[in-house]
Amino acid sequence: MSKLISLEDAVARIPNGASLLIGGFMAVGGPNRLVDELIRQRKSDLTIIANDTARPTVGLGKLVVEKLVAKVITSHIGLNPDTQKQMISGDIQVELVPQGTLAERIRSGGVGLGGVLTPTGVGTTVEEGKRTVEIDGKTYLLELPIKADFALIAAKQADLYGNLTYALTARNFNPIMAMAATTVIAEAEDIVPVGCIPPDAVMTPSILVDHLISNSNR
Amino acid sequence: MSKLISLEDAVARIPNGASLLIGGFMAVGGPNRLVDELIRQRKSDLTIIANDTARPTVGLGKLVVEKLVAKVITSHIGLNPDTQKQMISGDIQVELVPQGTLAERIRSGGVGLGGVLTPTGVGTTVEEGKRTVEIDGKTYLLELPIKADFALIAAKQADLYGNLTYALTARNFNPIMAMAATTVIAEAEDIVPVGCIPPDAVMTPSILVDHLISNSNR
Amino acid sequence: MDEKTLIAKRVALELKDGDLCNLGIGLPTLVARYVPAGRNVFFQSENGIVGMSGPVAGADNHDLTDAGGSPISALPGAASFDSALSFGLIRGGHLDVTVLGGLQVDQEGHLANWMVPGKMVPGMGGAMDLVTGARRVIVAMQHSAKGESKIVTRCTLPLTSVRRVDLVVTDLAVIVPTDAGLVLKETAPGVTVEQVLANTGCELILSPDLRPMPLEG
Amino acid sequence: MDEKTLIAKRVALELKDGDLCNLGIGLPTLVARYVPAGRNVFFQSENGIVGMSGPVAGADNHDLTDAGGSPISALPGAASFDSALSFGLIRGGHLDVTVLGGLQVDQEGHLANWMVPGKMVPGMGGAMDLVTGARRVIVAMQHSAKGESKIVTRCTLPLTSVRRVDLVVTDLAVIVPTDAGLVLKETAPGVTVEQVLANTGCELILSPDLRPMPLEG
Repeated sequence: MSKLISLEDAVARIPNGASLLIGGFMAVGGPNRLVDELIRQRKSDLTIIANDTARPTVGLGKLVVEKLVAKVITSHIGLNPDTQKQMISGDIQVELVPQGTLAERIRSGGVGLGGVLTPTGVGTTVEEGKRTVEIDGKTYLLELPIKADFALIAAKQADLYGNLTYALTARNFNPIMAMAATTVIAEAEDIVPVGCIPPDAVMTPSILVDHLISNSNR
Repeated sequence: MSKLISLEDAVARIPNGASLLIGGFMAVGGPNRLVDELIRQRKSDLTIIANDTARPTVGLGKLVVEKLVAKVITSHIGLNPDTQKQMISGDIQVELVPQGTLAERIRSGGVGLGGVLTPTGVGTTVEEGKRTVEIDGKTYLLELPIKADFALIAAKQADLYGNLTYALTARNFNPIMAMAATTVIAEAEDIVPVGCIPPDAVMTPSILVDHLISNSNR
Repeated sequence: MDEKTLIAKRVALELKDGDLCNLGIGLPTLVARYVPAGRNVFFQSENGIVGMSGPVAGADNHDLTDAGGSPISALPGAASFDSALSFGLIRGGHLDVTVLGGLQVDQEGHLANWMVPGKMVPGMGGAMDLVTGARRVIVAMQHSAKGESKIVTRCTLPLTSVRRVDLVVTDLAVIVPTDAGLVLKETAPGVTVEQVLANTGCELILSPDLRPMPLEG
Repeated sequence: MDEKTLIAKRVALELKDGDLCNLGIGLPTLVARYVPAGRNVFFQSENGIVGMSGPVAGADNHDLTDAGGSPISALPGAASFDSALSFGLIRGGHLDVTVLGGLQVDQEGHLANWMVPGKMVPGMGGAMDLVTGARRVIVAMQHSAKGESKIVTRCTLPLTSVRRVDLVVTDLAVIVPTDAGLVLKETAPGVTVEQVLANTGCELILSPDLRPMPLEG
């Protein structure tokens, strides 16, 4: 029943062309070991769904610099000039999504909703190509769920079942992403025995996590 | 800046005819002191939104027995024969909502969505009178937000700002209800000084709570 | 062995190692007692916990109950959460199996289990989300009630979902709903095919590999 | 006092005791330094915390940063949460005030602050949700950039929201968008009404109670 797996084996399961939900906010709470291993194994043509593309030398920003990314769905690319450059040259397709909408779309995917109605983006360029729904005279955008092949999650602590906790602002997108992927791979700063995380402290229940990166030889 | 208020004063702010979100699941995690005070002050003609109507002698089930409730929006009334009796006699209007849909409707109200699309209830009596939306050939019900005048919340622990924690299955609807009301009143088993609840343990941030019931003379 | 135990034992064989499973109140609750040795099954209670276990005498806790409000306990590695996440697990396809009681199951595999108009209107609770969202839906019920079969051509009671259930386990038989109709897969100990057919309110297709119901894994 | 400090000080006067406030990156961040004494204002960082405060030297923590990834600290009573809840607070009307930078504000009170087509496409981040959901939206920006007024008849840059902002504070003036148009309420120290008008790209309505900009609460 152990979900422990080596970093190398975990990433080997990810094919080229896969879609990846990647936790973190400016790489804070981002799965940096998994990202580095993606680069080492030269996984390419990836679709990345993440809050932002970090900075060129940090976290998933490096995937962009290494030209491993074909498409990004994100709310912010302002601090990674490489993303902007590759977008303008046509090497990366970028879908910009308001941050709160991105969170709700990922959550929708994870909790089995067909979509949500949000007031955010009505009357702006974000509305283009989307259905609108009017309720009591107010207009909302119909925003559709996002799911991915894999979610790469960074936790503060994990138990051997895969229960996860996150610390402070490193939580961000990790818990909702852990619900929205076919396969969930988590890395954790600490791994503790089952029972060491109290039920009320668990932020991602173990049954959502498929693989937990071993901390051996770290 | 203290949010402490006496039980009596808190309930005195609730007018007859008010709509109340009431936390708890079969009264576990229910605001039992607030409910008892509603009865003592004979607040009537209430609209109650809650997971269930508990049992006749327990928690908010007593509000029904005392004939203080005009309408209930809930997922389950099976263990309170009084609710069923008053529904059949026409004394209480009952809107039955699937439990997961109830959770999402309340959450929508709290997080400012215009509604959500759910597959739950499609093709059943729950569909009656609702808009449906088709996405990629699959049909969803458009379920609308629920908000209320007041939310009555039961916490395990509160700090003096109003940060709240809940224990085990007593959490249930409390956190989402605390987002979906104009005025949020919380009671807590323990009240602790500010700083005693670590940021990661907070389940309802203080800024959502308007009044915290004093534990003096309890 | 009484009929409920029989049903619970048979259903328990369906649970696999690592499964997340939700048991409805009543008969389905019994299933937890008969999980085959060596299989680590996680039970969810929809009021907000994964890793629930039966109550421990002397350790009742007013913050820890099942969906009926009765005391339970929790195993090491349990996790608690709010109702939005609990039903997110259910609706989002993260729940491997749900076991629910039934009032009627029909030839299309539709389940009715939440109301009898004019008589009993408890409300659907979590049943509609469970049947809509679980990867696998198992109905655990008596084959007949008050002399009438609960397996019928078309449900006369309001449906719980238009999703076809995956397995029906009764005191007489195990039945699998398919595109072609209801397939009789197993007969209970001491029960003949003729007895099953006589007690069923619609046509049953006999499985080519029809067998006696196993009760041990 | 430089222009940014002036703007930040004036905006800070708008914050009330108990407010929940979100400050955009850049100039708006400065506002936190000038909250009038005696007012307990809670600052949210949309990456997941309420109760943020400025960094403490020697106590940087890689799990605690602002939305730009820079170290911050937290006050007693802070609460952390995920992005869904963070934007639930914003979109759900629980945020009392947001202070954002601007590229353009027009006569209808519309804000454009997230892209310059073909030149700068950082993405909207949380700005669209903030302007749509906050109870009060304050724009804090220079009155002009590169010799051109940022206050215009109609935004030529893509809008952040069609919601009208509530207050615009610049180095020259305080302006309130209304149904009738933009109302000039205050002029900065040493700045004349004529100077404001000359530096504004659209008509301004002079408030009957036009006054000098206060900088202390």
